[in-house]
Amino acid sequence: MTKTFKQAAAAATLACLALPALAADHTIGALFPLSGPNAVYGDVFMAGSDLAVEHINADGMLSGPMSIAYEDSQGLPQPAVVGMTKLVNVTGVPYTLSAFTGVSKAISTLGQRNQVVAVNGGGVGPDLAALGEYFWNVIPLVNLEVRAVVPYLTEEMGLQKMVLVYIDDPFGQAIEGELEAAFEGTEGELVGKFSVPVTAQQFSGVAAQVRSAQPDVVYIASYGAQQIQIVKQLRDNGVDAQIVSYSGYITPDALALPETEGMILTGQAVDYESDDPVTSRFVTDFKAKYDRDPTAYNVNYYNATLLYGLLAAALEAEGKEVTGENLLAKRLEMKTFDLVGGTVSFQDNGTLLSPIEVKQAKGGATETLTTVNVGE
Amino acid sequence: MSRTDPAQGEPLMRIRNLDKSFGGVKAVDDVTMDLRAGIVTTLVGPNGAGKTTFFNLITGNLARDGGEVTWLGRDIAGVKPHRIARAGVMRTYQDLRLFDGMTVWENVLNATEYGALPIPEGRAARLRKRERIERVLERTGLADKRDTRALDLAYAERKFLSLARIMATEARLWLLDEPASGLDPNSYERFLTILREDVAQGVTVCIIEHNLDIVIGISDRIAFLDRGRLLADGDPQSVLNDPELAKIYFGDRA
Amino acid sequence: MLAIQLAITGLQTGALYALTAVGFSLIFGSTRIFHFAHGATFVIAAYFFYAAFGAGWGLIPGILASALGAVAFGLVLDRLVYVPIQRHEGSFFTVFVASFGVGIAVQNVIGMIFGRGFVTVNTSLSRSVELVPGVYVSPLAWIAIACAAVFLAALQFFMRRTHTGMALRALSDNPELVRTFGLNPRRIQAAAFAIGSVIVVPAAIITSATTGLNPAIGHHVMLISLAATIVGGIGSISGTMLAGVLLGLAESLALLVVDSQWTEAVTFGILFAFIIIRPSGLLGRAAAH
Amino acid sequence: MEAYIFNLVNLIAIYSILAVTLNFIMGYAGIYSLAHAVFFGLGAYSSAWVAQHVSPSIFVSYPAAMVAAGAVSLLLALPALRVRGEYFVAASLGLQVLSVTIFSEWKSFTGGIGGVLAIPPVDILGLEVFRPAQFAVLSVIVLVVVLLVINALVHSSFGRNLRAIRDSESAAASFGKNVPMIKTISVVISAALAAVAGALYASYLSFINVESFTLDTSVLVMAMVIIGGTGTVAGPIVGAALLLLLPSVISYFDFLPRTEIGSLQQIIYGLGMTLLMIFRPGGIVGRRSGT
Repeated sequence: MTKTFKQAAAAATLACLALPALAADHTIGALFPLSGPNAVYGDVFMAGSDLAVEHINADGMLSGPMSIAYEDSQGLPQPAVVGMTKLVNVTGVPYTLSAFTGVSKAISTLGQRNQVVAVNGGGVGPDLAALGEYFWNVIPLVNLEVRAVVPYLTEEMGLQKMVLVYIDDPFGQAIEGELEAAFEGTEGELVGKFSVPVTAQQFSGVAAQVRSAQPDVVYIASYGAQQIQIVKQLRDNGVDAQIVSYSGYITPDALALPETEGMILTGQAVDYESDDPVTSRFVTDFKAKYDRDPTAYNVNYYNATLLYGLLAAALEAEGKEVTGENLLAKRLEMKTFDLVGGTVSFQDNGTLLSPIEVKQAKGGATETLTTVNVGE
Repeated sequence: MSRTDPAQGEPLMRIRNLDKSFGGVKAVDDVTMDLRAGIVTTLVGPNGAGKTTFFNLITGNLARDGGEVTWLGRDIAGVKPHRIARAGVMRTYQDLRLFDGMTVWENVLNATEYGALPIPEGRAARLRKRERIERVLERTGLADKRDTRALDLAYAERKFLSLARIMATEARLWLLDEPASGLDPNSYERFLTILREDVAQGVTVCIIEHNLDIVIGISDRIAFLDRGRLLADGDPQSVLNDPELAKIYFGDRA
Repeated sequence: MLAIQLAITGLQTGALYALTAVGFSLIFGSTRIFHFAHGATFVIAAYFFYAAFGAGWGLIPGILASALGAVAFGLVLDRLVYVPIQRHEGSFFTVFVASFGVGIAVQNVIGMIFGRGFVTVNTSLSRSVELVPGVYVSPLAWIAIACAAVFLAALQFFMRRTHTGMALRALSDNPELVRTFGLNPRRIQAAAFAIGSVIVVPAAIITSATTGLNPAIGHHVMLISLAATIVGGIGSISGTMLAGVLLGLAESLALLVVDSQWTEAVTFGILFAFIIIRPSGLLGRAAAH
Repeated sequence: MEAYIFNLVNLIAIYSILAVTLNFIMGYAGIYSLAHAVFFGLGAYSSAWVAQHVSPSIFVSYPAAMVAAGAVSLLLALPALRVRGEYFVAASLGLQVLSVTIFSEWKSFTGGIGGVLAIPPVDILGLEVFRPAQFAVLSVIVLVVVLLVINALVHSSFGRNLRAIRDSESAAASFGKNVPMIKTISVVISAALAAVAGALYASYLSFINVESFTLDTSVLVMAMVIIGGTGTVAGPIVGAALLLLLPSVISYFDFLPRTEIGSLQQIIYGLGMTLLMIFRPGGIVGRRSGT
């Protein structure tokens, strides 16, 4: 290697490494699944957060332009920790958006240790409420969904015997625990529980087991591509019981599946008809930008991003530095926020409460059957 | 070096009724013979006579079907090859099996290293070993090639390296599988010299060889194998002059 | 009833495993090339069918596209990767690493083109019908089992009754012998790749309609093929078939005892045990050393 | 910025230890293992468990990790003694897949896919090391120690015995070498030192889960060894640095869509492996093939 080449190479390396320093004035991080079997969620989440950034910048809410540094978590803890390390150490963000239960749990230690706020708008595992003061949730956790749907199934629909098919990860395990608890003291019972590994895609054997348990209703707790395969293969292999799932099932891919027809689903209730300015602006602009109706995930990540805008603007107004520590202090001080869906307040554990809708899939969309207030 | 007992001519290794078949074909069939101290025994016989199998059996590389082999009075049935080697029986291979990725020096040095884990040895012991290897390399004409990888040696050099490895050890019985095949006249003169010197030092040799000059030049005793059976075992003249054996041996050439 | 259902499910899975594994077994047994990219062949065959069928070409053109893709990939790999490596060095590990590299590249290229998620070919054939009360079998299961039987019988016939087949069997033992028959070993090797690649097509297509595809599926396919080849005995085509079916059955029937996350462990536990206890496999002739 | 470089230094040091220890059995003993991530994982889980339940001291948790991995490595030694070549690769694959299942299911020890959270930082005589810069000093020192150990072994009679076995097992036995014993010891040493990498990894990231210890990791480490150069001293480190720098370099090409970076990196390293095997099977550092 010649000397010039070495120098050139060194210079090039330095130039590469120096790039992050040129980032925009207000950069927050995001750990979304951008590739892998859960990539479809990444698109949904980004639709919400990108729109919020557009609005914040258009309004000149902050002293400088805002942007989001996206890292690909693949929806898995390990790549997420690597991405979080980069966001914390290199990009130097004070605030990150997180998604998925396993991801959120994995990065929470780093967030807490480095005083970086992590906000979840997608993962619904109940233990997300207990990840420390730097971990916030702008989504009602799945315990609310389970508590809303079980009485509806047993009482309104008369479906007593349930079988659970769940992914073998923190989220799936959490659902298992919640269902066990929800059935206690009711007429219904959980007659079978079958866990499936994260990477599985072959469910004919599980379907046979489900069938032989003769359930009235089957609860599917998984994500992305896998849950679609489970539903399809259950139906393919002769399971004709009612199928139920949670908010994570409500994605365009899953709703497009013919086998989804008639499924019972739950999710947070968002009043899109509300005439408060934040909600109506969001709904109008979202439809204009993406040419479809927003979903709860779009709302949550819009809200999570907007929350940063509100907090940072308030800090700048006081001349304070925008750090994770100050953002946390400000949130505790402000308490209520005008977000999409109305004025909301955080519980002490950093989690939002919201009413839950029980819906049914019909013709590629969902129809609300009832709305339940599960609040404490 | 004590290579005194047993005395010259006493059996070091006794082989009794040794048997081995491969899928019904008898490769070694009821062979009984002794390998006697200080004596060069040559195994001759046509290809496929079972000579190499015989070596594999007495070094523990193959399990025998029947018979008995004792080394220094001890039965070596089921003893692992490396144990038999450490007890003083070492061999070369017809296809050499050098440690190709290692240098000449490392090949020879490593032949003397038995222990699994490195044992620290004293400076004096190290020096003695070094001298010993130097001497072996000089005698085999490999001194200039000490840092050459075995893979990069010429054919004759590879054959001598195979021999050098065994020379550096303190083995009492050398089993040499066609050590001189393909050597030019100069080389096998060198080979014969080495062998004579070491035999004079008390080494016992059993050798598989086709080259009659070498067989005559060095053997104290000749064992004739054919289709696994030991047809003759005696002094070179009587075996070589037996017309029946000559017919078997040279049959294909006649 | 559950056991019967699981056995039938296992049979279907096993038939697909056998079809996939036999291609690898044929290539490895005859050429001794550790063709780890066999999984990539499967992925290519499956996605070619998915793309062609999805574009409305219909079933037969879809199958042809799939077969063409698989064979072309096998031949190109043989010509551009394996032959050059064999020319300077034959170490199995060099070949294995090269092949592995190709597998990784193919997986990601397919992912960039078709996306990394699951895709499924929709057909009513995957919908099960109740055979006897409590036992459901989908038409595709019958198709899978029939395909396996027909293809494997045809392969056996080919290996035993045709010149090329016999040459393939001879190739692993003695390439010189093949030459003395007046055949070109390189040609025979190419034939092995063509046949070994095309035989994954039925399994790839059926999989695309049952469990669905993703670009990473090749990995699993390859591991199963390797397991079936070794459990069956390297060099034995019928051993591989048998092992493929048995592994499918074992995986499925294991659900009677353990949760589904242990099924993969069952397969590889069997593989591990075979290597330790009986490396020559069920019907293998060659010893491992 | 500095933190970023230190972060890379840490990752390179940790993966270098893995590559160097794999090279020890691959390059010198001819044991082509695709189960190296198992020992990486065992080291990580054991040290994490010890750090959480016994003591986070480096003098307690790291040796514990080494002992655990060394003991389990006997499972890998078993096929290594019985079979060679393709069979051994298949056996190690089997072990790798089995281990991943166990890592996923033995939740009380590994936390399953959810992993082990909040692993305390490593403690060296009362000093808690977790900031990237401090940790870089530790990880580089550990790497150097591992290198010295391996280097001393390779140049001792043990190393020659390993190479002798690689070149001809039967000839090695004919010269008195206890082949099974030597192979077993080499596997145990390799696994125990790989466990040190696992222990570093666990205390550095403070989070571990099964995804870090899958077949993909084993393949990545193997690729590092091969691309760098099997059987060379510098090769594995060069390979580790190269493969870890690759994603960071690619991620600075802004014109590439974010979602394709991972794929592109994989394609580059996949094709890199293939091309290297065709044109330079000895690796970047290795010498050209002898024949």
